Amino acid sequence: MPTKLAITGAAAVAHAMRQINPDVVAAYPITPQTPIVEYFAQFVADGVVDTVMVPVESEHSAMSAVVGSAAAGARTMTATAANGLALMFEIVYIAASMRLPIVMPIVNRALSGPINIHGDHSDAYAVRDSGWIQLFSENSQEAYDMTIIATKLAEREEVLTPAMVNLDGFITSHGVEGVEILDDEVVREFVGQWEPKYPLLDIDNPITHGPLDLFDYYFEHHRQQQEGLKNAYKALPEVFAEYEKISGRKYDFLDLYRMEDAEYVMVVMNSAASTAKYVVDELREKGIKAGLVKPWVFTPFPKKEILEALDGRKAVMVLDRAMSFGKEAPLYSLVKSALYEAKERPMMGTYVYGLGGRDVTPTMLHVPFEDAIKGELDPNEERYLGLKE
Amino acid sequence: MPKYDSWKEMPIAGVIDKPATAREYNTGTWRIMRPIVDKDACINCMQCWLYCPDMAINGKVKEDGKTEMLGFDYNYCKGCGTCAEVCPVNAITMKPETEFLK
Amino acid sequence: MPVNMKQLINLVEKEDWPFTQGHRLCPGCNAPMVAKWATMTAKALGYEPVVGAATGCLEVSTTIYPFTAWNIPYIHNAFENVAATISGAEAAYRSLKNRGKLKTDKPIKFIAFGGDGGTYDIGLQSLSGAVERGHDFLYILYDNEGYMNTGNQRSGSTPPGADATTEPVGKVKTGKVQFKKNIVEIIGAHENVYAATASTSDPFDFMAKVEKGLKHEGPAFIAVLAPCVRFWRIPESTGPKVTKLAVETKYWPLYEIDRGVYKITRKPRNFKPIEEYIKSIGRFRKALQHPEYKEMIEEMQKYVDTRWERLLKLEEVTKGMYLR
Amino acid sequence: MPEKYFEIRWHGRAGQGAKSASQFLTEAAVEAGKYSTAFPEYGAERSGAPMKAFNRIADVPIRIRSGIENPDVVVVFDDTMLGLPDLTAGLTEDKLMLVNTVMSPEEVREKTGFKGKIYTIPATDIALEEIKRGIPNTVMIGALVKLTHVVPLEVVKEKVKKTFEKKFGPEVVEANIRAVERGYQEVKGDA
Repeated sequence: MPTKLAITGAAAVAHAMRQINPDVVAAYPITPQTPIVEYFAQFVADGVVDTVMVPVESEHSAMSAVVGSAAAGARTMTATAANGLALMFEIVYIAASMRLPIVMPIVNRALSGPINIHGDHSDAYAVRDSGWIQLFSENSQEAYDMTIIATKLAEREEVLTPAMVNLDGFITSHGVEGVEILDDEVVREFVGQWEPKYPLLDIDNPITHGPLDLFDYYFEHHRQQQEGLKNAYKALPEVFAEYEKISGRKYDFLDLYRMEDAEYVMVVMNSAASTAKYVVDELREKGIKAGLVKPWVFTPFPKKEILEALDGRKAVMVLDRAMSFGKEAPLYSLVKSALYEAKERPMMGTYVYGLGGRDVTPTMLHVPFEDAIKGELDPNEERYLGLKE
Repeated sequence: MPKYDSWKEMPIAGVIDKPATAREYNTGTWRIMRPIVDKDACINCMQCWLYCPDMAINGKVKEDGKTEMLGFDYNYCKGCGTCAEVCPVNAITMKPETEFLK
Repeated sequence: MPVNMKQLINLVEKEDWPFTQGHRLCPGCNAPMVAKWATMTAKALGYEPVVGAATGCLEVSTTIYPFTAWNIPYIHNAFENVAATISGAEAAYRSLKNRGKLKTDKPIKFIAFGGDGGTYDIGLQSLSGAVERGHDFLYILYDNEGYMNTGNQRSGSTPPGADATTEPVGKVKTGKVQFKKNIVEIIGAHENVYAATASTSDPFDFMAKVEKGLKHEGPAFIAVLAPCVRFWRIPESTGPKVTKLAVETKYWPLYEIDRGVYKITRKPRNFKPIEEYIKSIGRFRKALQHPEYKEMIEEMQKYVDTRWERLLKLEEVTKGMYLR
Repeated sequence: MPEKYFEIRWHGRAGQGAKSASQFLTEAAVEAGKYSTAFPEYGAERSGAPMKAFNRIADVPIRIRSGIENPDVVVVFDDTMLGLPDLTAGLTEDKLMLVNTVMSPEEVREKTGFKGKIYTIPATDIALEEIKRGIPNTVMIGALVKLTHVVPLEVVKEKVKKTFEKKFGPEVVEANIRAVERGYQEVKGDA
């Protein structure tokens, strides 16, 4: 029987890790990811899991060590945030290219500077092209679920691509709420055992990992990586369906909230979507046909699903918790691009919110809807919610 | 060594799924000086075997327990001359490859 | 008993070279000697070596896809992180073994290779972290005193006056002025480690140290002076000859720091002046023409003399005082 | 309108336990079958700096993730903070304030200027008597439960037992249950 625990998002993720029971975890603490590592280290110290924990001296070494470990053939996890992810950056790409199914919770935090420890999505966007699967979670429950889902997905042979599970710093990671934890055996059976294809430690079949790959084959290997992501896209509905069977919770590429007849649609990821749902409810009470689309999956980007969800709506307001300096905001540009093929293109607006943990209130989230209702959206004007203008 | 014509055929991740495939690449073509051993002078001390950076010298331990230098593998010998340099009895000489063009 | 020549030849006859022909390092390069000796020693001792390499000549030239000169498991990740990478693999080994998931019972040993760039400079943190954590691995530094893979740029290992493209000898400068970082003492200071120097002039001294390092339960580190014949501007065949001179001039003393205990493993009877070593290497030719370099050579002579005296005293003082 | 959540804002000094108290309340609320969230406001505070923590409690899933601007209750952990304008921000006159202090509600009103209902409880003193340590958490929760009924007293006591039994043993459990009860009984108001 699943148990409901009132715990933080960090603890929820640590519980998922405990149940996934990785062979190796190599990690370095960074606010606000630290409690994940701390909880897991306590599980190790108490003998609740027999995972080998490598308390490395930096995130760079964390990602390097998990590459070594996963290449060796071990189920391997780490976790990080913001500047830690930035320090890993080079090896984040290498992990994906080496097709190692590492699972890494990212507790989203602003990338400096000036230094800030609070939540935004600049870290996740910074690695959007690194070749990792990127899943997002609105709350602790979803962070827990996505960690388990990511493991199953990443290790599928046709996928073999590492996966990040994003949860908002502090808001999700440090907030306490009720989370339904599945039985250990149920999770263990769900994720099963990973059978690595090219384990380094298979000394009877010595192989070479990470060769020099010049102009004659590098291109082909990257084409294969693209195939891995395409396969992840194909596999996701299946993995979601399997997860629904054990948990009763239904996931998809997109969380569609009150979308059946929605005319004014907000697109937003992670915890702000939760507050936005409240705002949608408020607007619905007033008879306004508001709706919300929350991508659970960012990479592989569900372009087709976005198109289907948004084609023919009156207005689409995309909210990004990061800026892309000198360019349109990341989620906005992708959503806009997806709508190129729309039969009836909606009005569009782009809003940046919540940078560096700036609080996101219902009042703020009403603004894009109001703009849309007044017909005042401008697809070329980036607007800011809660900015001291 | 397979030559891959399509990304679909290749092992993923850039993995080279077989060991020692470099043997199919003959570094002997790089050579401009060729080591020649005078087996009468050679004392089979195997210093050349030990030092050769290209594993291009063959050797064995005979039944009587003595070691024997078995000559060069010109498929791989790059002609660096380290063997000649370390030979304690000067049994190896380096000769220009041009002398062997016939 | 340290490994001997017959053991090595028998091994190759029976099991083949662990590091094989067809690699594309320069003729006369000393790096493949180091790779060959280390992996053969491990094999001859009955271990299964699993190798990691930092980006560098040895890595680039031995694994040009789809060719590999490695007959044993090998992994390359990046330039600065071979120690962390191999520490992950070693952790995986412990975990999989505990959990009964390994397909073999043969004892696996992890060997990481790095050049001086990946060890003294960009990879030092990763190495220090892995050593401090006590992973069971042997790190072998092939020290050719510069970023030779990319064309002779300066590293923390480049000696004073050695011409390097990023700190060249010029009209008003004699090239690099700093002495080599003392990497062996830096790693030796981690205390739970077996650390040593070695030279391509003395393979059996090196292989004895490889054996000690592999048998030491925990991290081990060997810095091998291994010339880049090309950028040292020395004849292709003379790498080991030049490193012999390095040992004989106290430029590169052969010693070990075993958990804090110093031991000089080769004590030459007569020392030669350091100038002789410097003059044997073309890389110093430009600096040698500089009037100011004479003073630098004198300083270096003083330094190597003092260091030698210091080593002798450390050997005496630390005798039997194992720290861990 | 969508269902209204019951919202609590805690004011304390970093290290005093307001964050733990808010988390405990959410744990108890979840135990009682309700939906609840608890989250602190983090800066770079070190021990002693004024800080806030929040609770939302409802019978429906909690959607809003922002800080609480218009609380139903403000809980003050430390009466030396009473002059701070933050305490009454967004707190309308129909709401209530609960303060850990030996002062009377009238005195608190004087210091804060708050016109709504004010309740006081000498939680630190009670904690010192019962738990032998000046940790006001459980006393404050007892008082809060009395005033708001957000969670049944029995569930709180059960949760105290669960939380403290494993780590600290039955004596600590008993002491904390007495602390909850005294908070429940001894809280007093001026209206």
